[in-house]
Amino acid sequence: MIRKTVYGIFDDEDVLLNSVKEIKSNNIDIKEVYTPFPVHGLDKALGLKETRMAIAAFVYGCLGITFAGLMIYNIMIIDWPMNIGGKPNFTFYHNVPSFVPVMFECTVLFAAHLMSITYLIKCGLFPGAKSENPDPRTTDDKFLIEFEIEGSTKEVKDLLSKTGASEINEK
Amino acid sequence: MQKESEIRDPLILGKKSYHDITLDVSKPVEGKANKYWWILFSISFIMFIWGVLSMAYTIGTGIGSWGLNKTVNWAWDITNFVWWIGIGHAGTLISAVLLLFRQKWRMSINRSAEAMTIFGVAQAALFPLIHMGRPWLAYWVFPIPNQFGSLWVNFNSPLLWDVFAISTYFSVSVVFWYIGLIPDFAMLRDRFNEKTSPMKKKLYSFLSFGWSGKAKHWQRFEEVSLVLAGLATPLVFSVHSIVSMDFATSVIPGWHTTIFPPYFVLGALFSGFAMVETLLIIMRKVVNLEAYITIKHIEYMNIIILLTGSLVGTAYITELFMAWYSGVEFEQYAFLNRATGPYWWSYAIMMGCNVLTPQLYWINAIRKSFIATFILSIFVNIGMWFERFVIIVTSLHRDFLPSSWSMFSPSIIDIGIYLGTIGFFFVLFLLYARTFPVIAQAELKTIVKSSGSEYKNKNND
Amino acid sequence: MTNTKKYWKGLAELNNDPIIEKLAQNEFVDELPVDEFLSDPDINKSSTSRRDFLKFLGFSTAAATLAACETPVNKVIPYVVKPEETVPGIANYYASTIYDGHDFASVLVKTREGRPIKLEPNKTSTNARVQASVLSLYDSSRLKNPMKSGEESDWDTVDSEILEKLNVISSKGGKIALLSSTIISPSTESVIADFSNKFRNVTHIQMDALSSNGMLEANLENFGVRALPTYHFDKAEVIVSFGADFMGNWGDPDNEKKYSKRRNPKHGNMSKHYQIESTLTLTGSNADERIQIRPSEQAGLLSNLYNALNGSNPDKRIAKIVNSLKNAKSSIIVCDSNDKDVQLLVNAINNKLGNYNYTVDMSNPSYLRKGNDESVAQLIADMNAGTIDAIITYNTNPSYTLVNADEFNKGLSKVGLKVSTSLFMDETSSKMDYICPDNHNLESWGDANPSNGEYTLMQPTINPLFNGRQFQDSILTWIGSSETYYDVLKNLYSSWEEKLHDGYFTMNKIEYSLKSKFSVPSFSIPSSKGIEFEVSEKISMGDGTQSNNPWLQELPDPLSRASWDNYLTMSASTARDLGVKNWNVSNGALNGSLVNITVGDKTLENVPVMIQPGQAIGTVALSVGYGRTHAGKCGDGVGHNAYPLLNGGIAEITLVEGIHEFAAVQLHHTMMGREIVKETTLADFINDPSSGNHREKYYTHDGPKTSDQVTLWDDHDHKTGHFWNMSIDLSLCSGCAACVVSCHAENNVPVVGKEEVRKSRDMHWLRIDRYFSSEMTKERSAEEKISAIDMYSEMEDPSENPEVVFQPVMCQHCNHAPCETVCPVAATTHSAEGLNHMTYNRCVGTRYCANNCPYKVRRFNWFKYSDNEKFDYNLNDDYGKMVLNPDVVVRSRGVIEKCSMCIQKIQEVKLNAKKSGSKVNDNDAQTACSSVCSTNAIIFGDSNDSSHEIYNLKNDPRKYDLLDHLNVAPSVFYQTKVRNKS
Amino acid sequence: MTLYKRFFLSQFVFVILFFLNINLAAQSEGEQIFKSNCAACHTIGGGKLIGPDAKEWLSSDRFVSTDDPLGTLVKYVQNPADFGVLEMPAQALTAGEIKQVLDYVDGYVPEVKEVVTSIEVAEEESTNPVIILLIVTLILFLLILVLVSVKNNLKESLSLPTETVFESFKNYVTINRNKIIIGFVLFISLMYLLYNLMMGVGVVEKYQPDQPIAFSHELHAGLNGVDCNYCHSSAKNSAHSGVPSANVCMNCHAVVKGGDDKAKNEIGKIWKSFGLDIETDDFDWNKLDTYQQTPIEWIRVHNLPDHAYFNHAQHVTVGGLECQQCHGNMQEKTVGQVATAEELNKIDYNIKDGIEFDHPTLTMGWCIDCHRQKEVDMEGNDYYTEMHKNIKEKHEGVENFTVDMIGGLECGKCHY
Repeated sequence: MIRKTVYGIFDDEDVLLNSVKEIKSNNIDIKEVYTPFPVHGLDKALGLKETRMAIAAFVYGCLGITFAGLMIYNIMIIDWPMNIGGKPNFTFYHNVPSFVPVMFECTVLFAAHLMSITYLIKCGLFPGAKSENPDPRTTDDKFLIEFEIEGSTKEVKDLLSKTGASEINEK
Repeated sequence: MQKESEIRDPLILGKKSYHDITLDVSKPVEGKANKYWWILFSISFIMFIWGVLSMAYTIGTGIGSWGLNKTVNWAWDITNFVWWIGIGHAGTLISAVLLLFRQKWRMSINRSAEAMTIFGVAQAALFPLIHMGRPWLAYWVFPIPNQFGSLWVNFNSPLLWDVFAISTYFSVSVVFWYIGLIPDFAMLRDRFNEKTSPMKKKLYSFLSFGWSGKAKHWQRFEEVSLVLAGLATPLVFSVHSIVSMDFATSVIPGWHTTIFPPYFVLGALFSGFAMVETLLIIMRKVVNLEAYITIKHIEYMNIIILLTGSLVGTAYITELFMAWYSGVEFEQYAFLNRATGPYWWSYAIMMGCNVLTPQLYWINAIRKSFIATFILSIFVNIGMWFERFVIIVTSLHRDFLPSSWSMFSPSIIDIGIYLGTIGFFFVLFLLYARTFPVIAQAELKTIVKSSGSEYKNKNND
Repeated sequence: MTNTKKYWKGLAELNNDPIIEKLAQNEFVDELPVDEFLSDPDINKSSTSRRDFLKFLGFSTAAATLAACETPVNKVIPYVVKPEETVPGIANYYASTIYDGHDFASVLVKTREGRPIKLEPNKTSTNARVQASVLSLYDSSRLKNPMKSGEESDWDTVDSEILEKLNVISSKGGKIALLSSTIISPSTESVIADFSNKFRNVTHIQMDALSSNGMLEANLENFGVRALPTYHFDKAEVIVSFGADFMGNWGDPDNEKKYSKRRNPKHGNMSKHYQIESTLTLTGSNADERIQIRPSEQAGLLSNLYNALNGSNPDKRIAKIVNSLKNAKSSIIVCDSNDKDVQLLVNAINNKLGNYNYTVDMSNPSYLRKGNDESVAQLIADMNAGTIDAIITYNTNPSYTLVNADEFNKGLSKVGLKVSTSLFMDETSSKMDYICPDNHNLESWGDANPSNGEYTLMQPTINPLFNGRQFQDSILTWIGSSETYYDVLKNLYSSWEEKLHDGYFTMNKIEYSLKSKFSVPSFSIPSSKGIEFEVSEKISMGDGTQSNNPWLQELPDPLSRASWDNYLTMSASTARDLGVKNWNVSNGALNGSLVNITVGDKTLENVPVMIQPGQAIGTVALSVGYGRTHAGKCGDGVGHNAYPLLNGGIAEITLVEGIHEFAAVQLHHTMMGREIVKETTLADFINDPSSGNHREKYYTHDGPKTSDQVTLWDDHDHKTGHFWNMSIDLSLCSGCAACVVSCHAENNVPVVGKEEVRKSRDMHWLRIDRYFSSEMTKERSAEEKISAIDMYSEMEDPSENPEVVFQPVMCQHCNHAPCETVCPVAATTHSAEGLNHMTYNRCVGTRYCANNCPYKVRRFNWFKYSDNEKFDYNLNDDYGKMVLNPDVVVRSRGVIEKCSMCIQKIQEVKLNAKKSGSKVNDNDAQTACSSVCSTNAIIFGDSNDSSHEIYNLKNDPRKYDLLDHLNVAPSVFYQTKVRNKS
Repeated sequence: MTLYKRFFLSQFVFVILFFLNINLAAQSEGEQIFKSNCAACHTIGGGKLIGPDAKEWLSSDRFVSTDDPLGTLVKYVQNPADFGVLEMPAQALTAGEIKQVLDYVDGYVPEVKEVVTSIEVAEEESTNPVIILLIVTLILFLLILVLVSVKNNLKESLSLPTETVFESFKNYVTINRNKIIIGFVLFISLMYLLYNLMMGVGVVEKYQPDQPIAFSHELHAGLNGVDCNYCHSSAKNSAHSGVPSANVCMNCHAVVKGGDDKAKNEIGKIWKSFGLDIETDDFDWNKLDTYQQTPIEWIRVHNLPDHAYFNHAQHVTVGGLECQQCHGNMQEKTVGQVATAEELNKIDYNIKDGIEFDHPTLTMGWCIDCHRQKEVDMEGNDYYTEMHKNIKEKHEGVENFTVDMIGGLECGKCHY
């Protein structure tokens, strides 16, 4: 069976949102929705799972603070302890106030960078990657719903025009 | 759909559809530069070249080409460093803190403010490098394994904290900025035709990382933005706190002050917003963004300046009070000397520009005037530069032992480097204004309906 | 001295070494272009780095290494035949003598690989100029060859021509004058006597740049001996000095040492010192009470004093002195006057007070000044009359130092044969037909008899750098002697090697049968009007002999703290009357007005004025030793020549247009009411030894505590091994600055020049802060309800007759060092031995440490100071570099440097102890500053060693830490200054 | 030198080695003096070397028949010229020291010990690991080419479109979604290479410049058993180990002029530095001053940066290190060479002291490696007595103290 791709293009995010809800209630699978800006409520309407970026960031942050702590411990206490200004440089515990700033910065550094990298990888974004939006106008002012349908596309097309799509294409 | 109170003034003026916004944002990139741009760019570029030559001379001959001496070992270098770092604060604050507080007015200005942050921090980062006696060994401040057995850095040193703070702040700011830029680059990419402008198409394809605006991506995008904002907010505060610790953890009277961290952060916001105003008032003219950068935006920022200015003034007075209250003669003399010593004029400029002039914003007409705001923002920038000068030079030039008291006077190289960084900053900013989407259009589009004047009027009908 | 130091024993080696070794007596040289060297007699012309034994750290090598990724090829050139006593890497010490006609010192010369690099005191103490003289050895403007009519020549030509002329003169009975400095060398006297015998009509005239003729003549009249007395300042209860700067430039080099013996309050018998003078001198600044007078009043006041001691009413200014003298068991009166009658009066007073044979010793006189003004005047007259046929000058520069140099020069042109033996093309040599350059002290043999029965020997520690010849050998050549001067010298003394080893000995003490016939000339105090002028002498420059020595030029004057200059000193009120100003410009540097000054018929134009607290009102002074025209690249054109005004008198001063830029290292002169130098009086001290040593207390939950008891952390262990501490006794420190030069020499401290010093970028690791008292005090402001702003602004002005304190400040080696904590790359860290280590090669140059140093002792290399045309001093000179200490690295640009407590010396002492398997001896460990401190103000040692003096000093009630409220726990501490005043 | 020749030589000198065995046990003073002053020319009962066999010589009539044999010997040793012996240089030894030597020679019993009869001769092919890597890469690349051509052949037989290696590679990358991972791996390897490159900067291991004289340590220190300190005499007292001055060489080479032309040529260079010709001139110690002296310009092998202060005496005399611990088995090499850390790790002394170097020779890390591992012998040196007591209290239960525990890691110990 040949799969067909149907695009429904909308001019307004509110119309799109209604349309998505309508389509969903008709148990039609939406392959993807392309929008020029984040449309609030769209993820819920599409039934997308909550993203776990924040959790990842937390884990990365923990990694960062651990890394910084171990690094400083190794450098200042284990590897080459020195008497610097009479500070208690031979125990980590006594000298820890000096180490707080770097540990904090490392936490942020790790969390921010690793999370962003995770985000880019998860979204398949990298320099030179090909864009996948079927219509260039989706980054301007058009909202697009993409379907991949086996068999008849009529039902979908009808539904789209009923819910206010300004343009319906099939490929 | 979001609703907004009717009495709020619109943040987008004129009849702007989504497409209009796209057009407005992409216009500077697609079109030719106007003559204002070229004039500003030429001036900036000349200053930049002067700065580059001055820096090359410094590295070639030695720090002795500056006006420093055995008593005042830091002067314009660190003044400029702290000043630029301060300027680099408003950007991330506008993006991060205002994002957390869901302030919609940030959206027109946050891109440029962040750009300003990055360019400002880049200028700031130059100074720790070139102020070193042996800048070619600057990599020694990083804990890199080496053949010295391994010899490491000193984590007790505030300068090392600076290294970590500045590099974290700079890189996180860049990431934050770039994550936001990706959808806008995608918009530009899709506006260019592969046939007619292949280079631009390629460039923006590359820069946009293949962004296509999928629902899941947008969902992640929003969360990542939010988390980054959450991370950047304490980062902003920590960075300037750490910079202030360069002074606060020392023993020099006038430096050794516990209120420095909040005082510096406030000062940074103060100067950062002033610089944002300076830039945006220029930019809205140069790249025609009058509709997006409205008097409302300016007024909001003026209110913040008024607030932070008053707080900074309070800090100044607290310092004086603490000096007197401490009963330590060195401390008392340090502050007496600031106000009445040979550098009284710099103290007066600082007080005048930072404490008195912002109070004019109580006046409605001034608060809502582009011209007045522009002038006052320059005043604040000058005042904040002098604040750092006062802290650094007047504390150092007369410290504990009168036998070592001395003074500082800048050399032509000092001046060259300072103006050079200003030139460099504007060169970067002007190039940015011509090649980057200067407004976070994707985000802005989300508020067109709630805050655009056209829609507001429509609702009123 | 330690047992490990080797004294020179053999003879032949040094004398006979081929030239290659003397110049290249260093094992590790980069490149030694031997052929070029041997074939080219003018070694100065080759610009290679043949003596570049320098240890350089820094960019150039590193960059080359990085670029090529391979090691640059270094060569190592051993001796062909290694002199037995030289071991590469180990210093030898030789006992010798420094005498340049003005300064005398018995020294130990430290040599490394055959190069003298440092002088240490041996029998006598060494002052700043003696310390610096080792650099004068390597002065590249020294004459490299004998000269004939201004052209380089060779010895054969010069000798034969001179001899021919001398023989002609001698045969027709012509008159030959030999003009020299004071000769204290018995062997030289005998050589000169031989010369006189050979050429018959020879007159030998001795002259001193700053003459003591009046005193010598007075002593001749009173005692029948033309010599100076030896003063025992250590025995005197009351010391009254009329202008004599006996601790600085006047008299015996050991005066200061003796004086200090009775200035330590601990022993209770502290002497009382009055100074009556018009120009502030080093001695005056150390006095318990200083009285300002006009120079013309000196004689009258002495008369008045004499009369008062006999019961008449004293002048109210000296009433106190008369009282003290009457009550004192012993005293000394000294006076700097060069007037015979005044000195007769001084002698009479000393006699009256019974000081002879006790504190003032004429039976063991000092021979350091023998100059005779009359014979010099006679010589000039004869020269002008055309009756002198030949003149030979030795160790003197009359065309510069004579008050009537014009007349001398005029006379000189009428002399047939003019021979100079100067090392330099100086003012006199440049007018001579022939110059037969002498050798430097450190290249010469010699002896000295500084005082009755005391002898010292001088031996060469390096073969002559240039084609010079000792004066004595020149004379011996001309008289055709078969002996060398070395033979003459050696024959003079028995057990030669032993004496040479020690460097000093006692023999041939003359029993003088002194007559004592005193006369009492009388003077009245004139009521003169107008501004009086007198010349002064700076610690750094002395009589100007070494004015081409960059160390001395850069050495700040202890009193004015200005370097590279002389200037008219003037009190603030006199300056106000004349409309003369001193002011600071935007970078803090000091500027001053210019004046024209006329004294008698001599005028000096455009002389800068420095407002000097302590200069008596209505008087001005200008120091000699500057304004050289033929000194060399460092000394030429610095300052103005004051010698023409030597006789002083009423001065005509007019303000002229123009600004002078001073190079002062201290721009602020008072303590601003801070407890920096803690002071007390003797009476208070006897009551409570800790008086004046007030310590700041902090209020804690445990009650008030001193700063060192309030600490967050346990201290690091400093009990194991050594704990190096230094004590500086402010009662004993006279501010003589010998330590500063010594530090310069030991630690390869660069000279940076006037422009940089003016920018407050002097590199001295050790500085001597000088503070004047101010009329405004905190107490006064509290009493008179003066506001803090006014109080502080008035405190900035010193009194017109201030009390002066000196405070040597070097790195305090804080055990809680603020500098260490802030270095991002850990370039400065602390050792278990209590030293603050500065690792130059780790430094990236953020200068944060220098900012955070409360004592401001860290110095930054703003530029590359070595091998840099812009800093054309000894580090940019092939010869000048030879003085560098190879144990201390030459710092590259962009790094911080500071006092290391002479860690190279500490390490050496420790190593020697380890090698011999013994503990470090008490006094072996010395720093460059402590070893030359003649008053023992600076004591260095291991405070973990309870037998060492430093251990007691650390627990002394006078001990205090500078800025102790900071609790930086310095390893250097001070002892309060005690003044003997009520 | 051919393998055969070497082997032959080693057999030939076996006898000498036999008597000159170097044992690690404590040496008597007489033995020490003998080894550093005499052994270069004299054997004990081992026959003539440069000079006569000491044992035979001492029992010769020259001394035995005199009234005061010891006194004569002392005079003889201190100034052989007085006895008309010009070959032997005067020795700066005291009478007591000479007596000790005599005692040693008298009581000398040749210690029979396992002597390695053959000196290791095989010149190891020193192959650079980088070259090996390159070769492996090349082979793998060839393998890829072969496989691709096989694949293309197969495809052709199926008449499917073929692709070149690069197309294959490109397709692989594009098809495979793991571009980022590949990039990451590449990045990591690049960083690793960069890291290695940076770590190699300033490393001078195996530096062995050509010297003006083809001096062989192997011959002098190895075969002839000349004590290191004989030539590098200041190592015990001074910061520098010192390159011997030419007069030290002449102590032997005034007499030993080399067996073959090559040796003669090299030794002739020493003569030349006195302005003499080895073939025609005579060397006279009394005329030293008259010779036209030209120093020999050696190339410095161990170049420590100037900012690092190193003192030989501290390490040799106080620390009791053997030369080999830092310089490797110089007695097996020709001209001076910087030993590698691996080589040093195989030195017995280092194994005994528990020293293992992780950093390349002459880097700071190398110094530090040793300072962290070498124990300080505090016993018997009065300098340490007090410190030892205190430090034992400070570190309870610790018996042996390494250099770093007494401040051996402090910056100012080496940098000032």
